[in-house]
Amino acid sequence: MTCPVRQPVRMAIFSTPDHLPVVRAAVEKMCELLGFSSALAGRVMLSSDEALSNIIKHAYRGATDRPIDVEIAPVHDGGRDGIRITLRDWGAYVGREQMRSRDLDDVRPGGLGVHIMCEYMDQLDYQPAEGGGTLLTMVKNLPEKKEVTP
Amino acid sequence: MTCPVRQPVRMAIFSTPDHLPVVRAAVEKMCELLGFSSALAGRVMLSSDEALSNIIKHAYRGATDRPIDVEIAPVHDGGRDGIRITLRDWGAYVGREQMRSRDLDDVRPGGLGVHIMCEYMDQLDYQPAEGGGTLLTMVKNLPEKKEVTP
Amino acid sequence: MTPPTPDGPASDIRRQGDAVIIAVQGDIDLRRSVEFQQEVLTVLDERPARVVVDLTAVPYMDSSGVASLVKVLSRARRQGAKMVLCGLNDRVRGLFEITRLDNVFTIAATCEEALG
Amino acid sequence: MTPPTPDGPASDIRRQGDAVIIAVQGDIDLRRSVEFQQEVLTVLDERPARVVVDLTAVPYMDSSGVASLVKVLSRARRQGAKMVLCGLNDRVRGLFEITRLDNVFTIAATCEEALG
Ligand SMILES: Nc1ncnc2c1ncn2[C@@H]1O[C@H](COP(=O)(O)OP(=O)(O)O)[C@@H](O)[C@H]1O
Ligand SMILES: Nc1ncnc2c1ncn2[C@@H]1O[C@H](COP(=O)(O)OP(=O)(O)O)[C@@H](O)[C@H]1O
Repeated sequence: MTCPVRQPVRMAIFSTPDHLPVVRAAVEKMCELLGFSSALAGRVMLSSDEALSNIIKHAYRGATDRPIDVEIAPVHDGGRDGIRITLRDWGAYVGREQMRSRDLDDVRPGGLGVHIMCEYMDQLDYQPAEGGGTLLTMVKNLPEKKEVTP
Repeated sequence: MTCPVRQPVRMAIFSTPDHLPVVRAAVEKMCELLGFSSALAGRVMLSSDEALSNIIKHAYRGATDRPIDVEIAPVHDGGRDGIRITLRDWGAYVGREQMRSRDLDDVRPGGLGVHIMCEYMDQLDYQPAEGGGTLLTMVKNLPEKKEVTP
Repeated sequence: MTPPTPDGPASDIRRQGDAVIIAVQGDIDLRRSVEFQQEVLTVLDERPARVVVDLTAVPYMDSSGVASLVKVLSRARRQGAKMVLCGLNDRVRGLFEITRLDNVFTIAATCEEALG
Repeated sequence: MTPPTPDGPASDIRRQGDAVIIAVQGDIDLRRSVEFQQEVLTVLDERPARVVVDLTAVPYMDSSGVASLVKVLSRARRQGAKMVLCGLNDRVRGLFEITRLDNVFTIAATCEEALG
């Protein structure tokens, strides 16, 4: 019987949109290994992609050669299993307050990423990182386990 | 028009079989972004997986908590595009000579990994790494480009 | 002119009656959304009565893809063209729901219906 | 007994005439091959005349999966059981070719043929 994954995978990428599909593939696979449904895996994948896109667009203002560290970690919090995605950049720190998701009734392009992450993830936390930049931590838990009849 | 990927992606994993599917997903996606056919991407994916399995089984003798560094890099060598996979472990260095692939006519389990990597990759190079362990570099080039009629 | 890159766009454009159908292929993310938007805007330049954006071969879309479609929609409305989306997989449909744009866009249940 | 893990094996075993068909699901790699081998060996314990290993739902296999199958094949031969593989995708078939085991194993073109 295969065991659940326990150790984190780390990735070091550049702030280029070219690397986004590679991170998405890794996040999706980790979700699958942890037992996330395809629908839920899609939400985690989208949320981490939105966060990475924001780092590229805002923290690094479109520069494509800056570093981003990604950690994809299984978590076991209070009996529930889940996934934690940690993103570290070396751009300007902007607090969570500054990232208001806009009024959705006002239909216009942009301003949807933060809203998506808030809706789809269970935890979303922006902190100034030691040595500069931002540490973003996102957690998604698996739904409560149902009783398993062997 | 999307541009070809130029920068490398790095991953830091543990020597657990649990991390193999995550690396495979990342390698496959990078191959796809670089324009490898699905068949060729499958060969690169299998070769890097065999190399990682060997590190876990042989260099680390089955220990699941040791580090492995993976670099997945686009290469442009003499006009031909390709992918380079670099694997670094901190296990005992064993030269390439010691890794004879066995006589395939002798049907028995095991001893196929090195043969697969040699057949499928264009370059396969084992070097002692600075600070201990092994640096394995594998390269696969894209087939010669055909003339493109726009 | 630079030759198309291996992973370049492969939107397929065909005409049927008063409609132009643009079938997009591949993920629409930050890497691809600007170019995707340009493709659909170019189609709108022909001033068709209807534009059908077929997303059947789009496994993944992010908010930048949605933003591109919002821009395209407002241009379509300005010039009096009808715009319909079809072929959304469950994840892409979910994205329109979470951004509450599922009622702003016309999303057809099937691509046949979109053309009907 | 521990409950099955989310990504645990899901081999489906059914009987048809003198054959046992074992339909494996998921990648067969270093993570999974030992357990996969055990699954098929357990089926062989029933001493069926034929074992069909259906790989239709196996997107990926590595040399450890092949090694498991070699072990299973030699056990099948020892006890006089026929063993047939079916449902190999192009990549998995390529693996048998590159390891020159495509002529050692009986590989059916289709799973229907394997049962015929
Ligand atoms: N990583 C970040 N660094 C700096 N500012 C950010 C970051 N992420 C988001 N923001 C700010 O929050 C706003 C809302 O972000 P978002 O909802 O993703 O929409 P969009 O990126 O389309 O503007 C952005 O316009 C930006 O001002
Ligand atoms: N990374 C490695 N470190 C040490 N020894 C290795 C390594 N990779 C391969 N070998 C040696 O080469 C042999 C052949 O490897 P391989 O063809 O992959 O078959 P297998 O792993 O099934 O034995 C192994 O049995 C091992 O002795």
